[in-house]
Amino acid sequence: MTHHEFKVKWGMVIDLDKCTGCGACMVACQVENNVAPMNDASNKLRTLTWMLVYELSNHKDFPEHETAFLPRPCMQCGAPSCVPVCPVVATDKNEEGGIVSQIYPRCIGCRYCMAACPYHARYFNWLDPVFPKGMDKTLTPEVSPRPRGVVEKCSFCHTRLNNARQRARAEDVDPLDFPVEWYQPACAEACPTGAITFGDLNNPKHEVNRLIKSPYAFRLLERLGTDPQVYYMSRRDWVRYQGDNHLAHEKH
Amino acid sequence: MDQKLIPDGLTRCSFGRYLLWLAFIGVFILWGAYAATIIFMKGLTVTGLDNYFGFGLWITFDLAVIALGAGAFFTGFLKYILQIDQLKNIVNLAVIVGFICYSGAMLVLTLDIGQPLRAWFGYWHPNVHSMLTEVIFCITCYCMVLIIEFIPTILEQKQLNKIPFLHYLAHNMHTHMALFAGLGTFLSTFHQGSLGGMYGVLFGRPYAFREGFFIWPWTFFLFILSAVAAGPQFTVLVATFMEKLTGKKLVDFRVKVLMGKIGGTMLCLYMFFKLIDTWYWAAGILPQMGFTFDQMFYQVIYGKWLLWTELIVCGVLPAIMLMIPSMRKQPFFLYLAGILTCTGITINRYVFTVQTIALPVMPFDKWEIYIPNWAEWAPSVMIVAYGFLVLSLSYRYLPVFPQERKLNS
Amino acid sequence: MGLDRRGFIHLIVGGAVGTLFTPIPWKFADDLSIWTQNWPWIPRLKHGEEARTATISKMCAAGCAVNIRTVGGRPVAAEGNPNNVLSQGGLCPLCAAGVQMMYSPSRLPGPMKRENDSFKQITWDEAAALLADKLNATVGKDGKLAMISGDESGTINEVLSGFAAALGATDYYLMPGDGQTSSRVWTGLMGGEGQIGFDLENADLTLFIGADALESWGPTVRNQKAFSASRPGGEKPKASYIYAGPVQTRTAAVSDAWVPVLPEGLASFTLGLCYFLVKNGASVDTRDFDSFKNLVMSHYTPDKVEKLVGLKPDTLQDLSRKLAQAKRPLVVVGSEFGQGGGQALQAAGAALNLLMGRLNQPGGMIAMPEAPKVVDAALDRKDLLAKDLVSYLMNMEKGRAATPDVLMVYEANPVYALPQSEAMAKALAKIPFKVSFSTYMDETAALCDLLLPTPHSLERFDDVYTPHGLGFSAWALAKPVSKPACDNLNSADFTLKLAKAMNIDLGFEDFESVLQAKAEQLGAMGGFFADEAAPWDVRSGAASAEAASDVWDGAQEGKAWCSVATVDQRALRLGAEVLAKAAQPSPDVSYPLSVSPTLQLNVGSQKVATPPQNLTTIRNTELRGKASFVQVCGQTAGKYGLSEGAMVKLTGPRGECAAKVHITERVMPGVVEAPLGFGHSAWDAYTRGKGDNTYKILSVTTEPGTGETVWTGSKVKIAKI
Amino acid sequence: MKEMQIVRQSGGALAFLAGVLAALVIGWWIFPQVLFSKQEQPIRFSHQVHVVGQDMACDDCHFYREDGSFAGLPTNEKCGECHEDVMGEDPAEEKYVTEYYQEGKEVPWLIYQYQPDNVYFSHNAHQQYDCTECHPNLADNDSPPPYYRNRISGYSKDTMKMWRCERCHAQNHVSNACYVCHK
Repeated sequence: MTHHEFKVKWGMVIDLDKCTGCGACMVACQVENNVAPMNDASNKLRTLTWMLVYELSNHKDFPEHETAFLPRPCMQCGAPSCVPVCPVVATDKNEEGGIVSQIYPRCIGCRYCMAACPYHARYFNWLDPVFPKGMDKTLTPEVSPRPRGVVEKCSFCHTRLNNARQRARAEDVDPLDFPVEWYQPACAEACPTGAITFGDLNNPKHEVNRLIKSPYAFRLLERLGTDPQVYYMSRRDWVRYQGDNHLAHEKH
Repeated sequence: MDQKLIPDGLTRCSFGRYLLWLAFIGVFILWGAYAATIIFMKGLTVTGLDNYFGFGLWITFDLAVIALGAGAFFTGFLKYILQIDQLKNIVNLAVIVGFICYSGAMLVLTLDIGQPLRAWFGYWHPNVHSMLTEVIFCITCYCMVLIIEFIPTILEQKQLNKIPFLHYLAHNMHTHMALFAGLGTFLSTFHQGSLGGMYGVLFGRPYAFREGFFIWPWTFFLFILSAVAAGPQFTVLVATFMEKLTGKKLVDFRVKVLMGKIGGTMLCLYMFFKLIDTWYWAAGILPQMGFTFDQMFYQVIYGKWLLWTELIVCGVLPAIMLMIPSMRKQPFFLYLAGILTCTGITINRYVFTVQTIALPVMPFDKWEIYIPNWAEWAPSVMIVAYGFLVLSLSYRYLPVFPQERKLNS
Repeated sequence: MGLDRRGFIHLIVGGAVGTLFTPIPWKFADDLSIWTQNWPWIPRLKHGEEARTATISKMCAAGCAVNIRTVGGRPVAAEGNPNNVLSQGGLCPLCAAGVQMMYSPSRLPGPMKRENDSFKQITWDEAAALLADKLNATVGKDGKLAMISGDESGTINEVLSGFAAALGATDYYLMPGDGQTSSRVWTGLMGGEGQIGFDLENADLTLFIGADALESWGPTVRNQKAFSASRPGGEKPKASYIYAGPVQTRTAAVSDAWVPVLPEGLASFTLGLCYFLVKNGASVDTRDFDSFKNLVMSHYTPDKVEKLVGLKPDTLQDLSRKLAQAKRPLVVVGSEFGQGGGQALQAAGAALNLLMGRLNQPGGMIAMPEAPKVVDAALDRKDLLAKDLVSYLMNMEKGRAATPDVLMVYEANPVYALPQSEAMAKALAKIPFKVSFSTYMDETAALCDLLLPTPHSLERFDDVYTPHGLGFSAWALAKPVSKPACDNLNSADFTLKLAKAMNIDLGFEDFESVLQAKAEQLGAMGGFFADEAAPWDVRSGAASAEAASDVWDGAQEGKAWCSVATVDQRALRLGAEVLAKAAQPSPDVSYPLSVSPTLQLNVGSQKVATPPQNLTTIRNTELRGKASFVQVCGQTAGKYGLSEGAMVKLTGPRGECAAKVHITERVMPGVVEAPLGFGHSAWDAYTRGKGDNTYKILSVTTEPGTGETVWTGSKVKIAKI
Repeated sequence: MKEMQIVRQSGGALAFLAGVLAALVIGWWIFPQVLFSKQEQPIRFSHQVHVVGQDMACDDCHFYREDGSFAGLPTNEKCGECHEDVMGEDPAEEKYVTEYYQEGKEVPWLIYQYQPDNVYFSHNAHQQYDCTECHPNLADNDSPPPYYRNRISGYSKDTMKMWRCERCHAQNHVSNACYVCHK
């Protein structure tokens, strides 16, 4: 398990008490990242969703039942389980900002990274991308279309980061410390309830830096040691409790 | 028809019958080739693999045959390095079985990756931290070693051996075989270990994750031990199967017993560590990750029975059979122990591949079930058929079994 | 020295060895692997200058204010427009795929007319001539021409209804929605004035009764933004939310509490809350307050409410206490799926707000001025909202009303999205000549004789005026972001041209000038642009804003014009006599279960089917393969012997549909949650034939006292198939 | 007998060598020619006429946009500023105006340095370098050089391969992280 530390750590804080599970983030993500639509997307074992909203239940009967929604992008782990296993360095965590890269032309499609990732954040292209006639005109210039046979995942809309750096250069601003509005992933931008806050976890000027210190903040599967850069927040004990696995005697 | 090609002093079935047999094998090969073509054209969407089960039947199959093919390096090691001379009577077969297993596995691997045309990236852009890189390099190198080990047997074919150059080449290769056996042992040990390591390093997967020694998780060593336990026994089983099929005695039973003894010893060693490992996993690693032992199992398909079968029925039991000389010397127990051991190893490779990724790690996730479809079965069957083909050809035209003439006269 | 066999072999071997020392194998391997990144059948990216154009996306009913990102002039993605107060930078899941829907496979290529069972493409001139011909035959004969509009908030209704009026037709209907019910109750039953809205932003306790406000009810994204602003991350919430309804909807999931109430009991529940207030001395200065007081004190006591809706008196009292303790409580009532709720519920909700003294207060229920009108011939907004399409069609179906000769349908899908939809479709099918202005081949277009596709919402001029539920008056402009991808013509422009050709003067040459006139009128009303100050802050006095001088210019930049003006009431009633008859649910033993339809925007709206990009957002407990799911709780499942995934048939008095069962404790016992938006028969391969249409099992009843058509709380029975 | 053998052996060696030689010739001389297809630009665009003749500056057409992105080749919008109608005698100009500009079609220029979609390249991050360090200098060119397209990979012959990017980044101590240049 190799830990990677960077001066800048792009991260998210997702407030689960605000997420209504509407799905706008998933749609915005697909549009931004040129994910081709699928004719039948009801077989969730074959769909491709960089951002996926899980539905959580407190497993109590009516009327004590409660529901929560949990959007799951790539966790951009500080100690990613996927990176060391890739045989061809098609994925790496080697850039300032800590975003785990995934390079499609390098990927040979062995899917070892998918086996390694406990968050199911990685997806395999079972099919070539096919857009309905004319819809390929709406491809954004941000992400190259992926052929079948390679793995892909959420990149925190990395090209937006590159564009922000470019803008910083053009405007003579430090490319490591530009205004946070310059770089927001599509999901965070679209979220109608503002459940997703995005920024540099290490930068005190950014909201996320404050939010991750909240007693209600937690991360998924922390005890595995993956050290994710995505945080969640909930005031509901049961929601936080479901963020990790616990033994019976560890119950709060 | 092909009498000129058959080694002197050996009798083989009629050419017509042989062709019929080959045609029978050919059907399976064609079926697999058809599936492979479809897979190359349309991609892996035609398989039963999915987002949860990136690894499935093929990886299980690869791991199993590679473990079973371990007879090649281990017998070679015993024969050429430790100089156990008796094993010369089975080492040829061990090499051929190894060759089949490894080349077959590599064939399946090219199907299994999403971008076969990029397969060579594994060599050109290797990630030194990845166990899979280690596997890729070692498997390829060892496959080459196996080819080198196989070549002398081929060159000893009656007609080829008449060519002086080839004759001397074969002879010279034989004399240097110890070198290759050593090299093979080193490579094979490493990648058997790396295959285990591939799972042990998955720290996000409680079913597979193991701590370990230096850079290697315990599974690294367990896979080596289990392979050397199963490999020799599988070679014995193959030899016996060929005997049943051909109605001839090919290998002296005493050699088989010796192989059984070796396999049994290794199995004991393996089971000793495996049981400790399982206990430590259940009592140490799992709680640390927030899991209980019970949570590792689900319904029948991923039930505990798999674990108990692997450990007790296919582990402890055959180990006992093989370690008691009187039992080992009875063909029934020797072969039964062999079958059980091989089954156990296969179960082990299966659960490490499939159960590992079927297990939900996020508390709100759920178990998923994997069923391989025809497109995965066909190439796997093709590899088995390919093994039969290579064995059939070798048996008919090459001097594989030094004892055959003597045993059948 | 000849080349013998051996020599030849040497040559080949030499060649093979030599080849290894040439670039051939290596370059080949390399280029082949590069080829795999550029497979010719993979689409290529197109680059160009990036720009953003502000407009309104009208995929959802309320409309999202968006910035459309263009690359080299091509629209590629929709983003929220933070400068527009309507959705404040947020985006609903439907509008998020808005740009992609420009290239939906179901999009109509151009004007078409029916020839037997298929459509033939014709020119716009031919289409206009054909339609003019049919319309001329109806001139002056009321009842011969009917129009249905699926746009509740657009000025286009003025053009279309003005045109209809000029032809002598009065049958102009909107697709049903809570806005209409609310208007009928407020301006009719209760004798109020203006349009009712809710100042969510200033409320500190909001009780949603029925209204799935954070998912699909009202101006959803604005509701979500108000919710979001009251819940600053990591800090103490500034406002609390309670949801009362039969299903733990997405709104309920994020609310502080969910109070389960049967759909047919929502009005009784609301009156049950009124009971506590009245008991504690609350009153409203209306003539019929005393009879209202008598009504709630005698018929809506906690134990009676318990009998009616199955809610514990304690829960009700606790809730009323919370309302009483809040500084700025607000009650928002509505149907769970935004339509078909009765007048009783709306009246009870208004009464509750009035009892709490929340009318025209910051964080309260706001009576806003009526929308101004620019096309003189058009229907007044109040009159427009008063007309009931469902009862019109039911009368037509039963032969109680004449069938018109011509029907024109604008951006609506009445064949699919009306209760007891099969019967409604039959009624519509009886009309001899039907015209659709839809952009897409929806179920209604498929039934029509003439298709006159209007451009996609991002390709045309359009507008939104104060969608129902908004707490302030607002107007925003939609303008074309790109040329239409197909041969389409704005229905308003087409109508104005057609009117001119038929010598009808509606006062305008094109739609853009209608909108410009609208902007001028609004400018005269005062009001301001919300980028100056948020309207809710202006209402609460926390900020002030200067009146907008040039509304048209600002609107073109994507800003919303706003006003916080309120209307004083003169002769308000509580409608006690009517409520006394209306609010009681009547149990029906042959159909034991209540349907609670859910409208989730990711699945689609009343007028738009699921965009291809949205399919991944649908859970596999909502749709799997060809089957959609209904949701019941374990108790209901146990009672009817249903297991997870079992295929069932839901039968209502006027229709049936099939679905699989998903067992979830999100649904109260005795209720079946059924999704809307599935079971399309037209559209495209992404939606066609997926699941079943819940509208089929919604049955219309007439509310006692008010005569309102109601289809919330529709009853069904359930059986395994 | 022995002579025969020598002849045979040398014949063997000769044939072997001949094979090697043939392979080398094919591999190093013929193969590279076959591998690339030669294509001409759709319009014979003369930089000379524009730069020398009309005294235009490079960044009149190849300019940076406000957001720091580089416009690359000019589009009809830019070219049409002058070439709304045919201005000169040159048939190439006439072809452009009539076949492209007036038809509303963009010219499908062949880009010598074409990079695939998976590459993110920011010109403004490389502003300190002269354009000609990577691009051919066409400023004085009257007719554009032919374009060679790799028949297998589809790349231009002049497309810069990744190792060159990496080398330069390494030499200048700039990050070679994957996402710096890939998307």
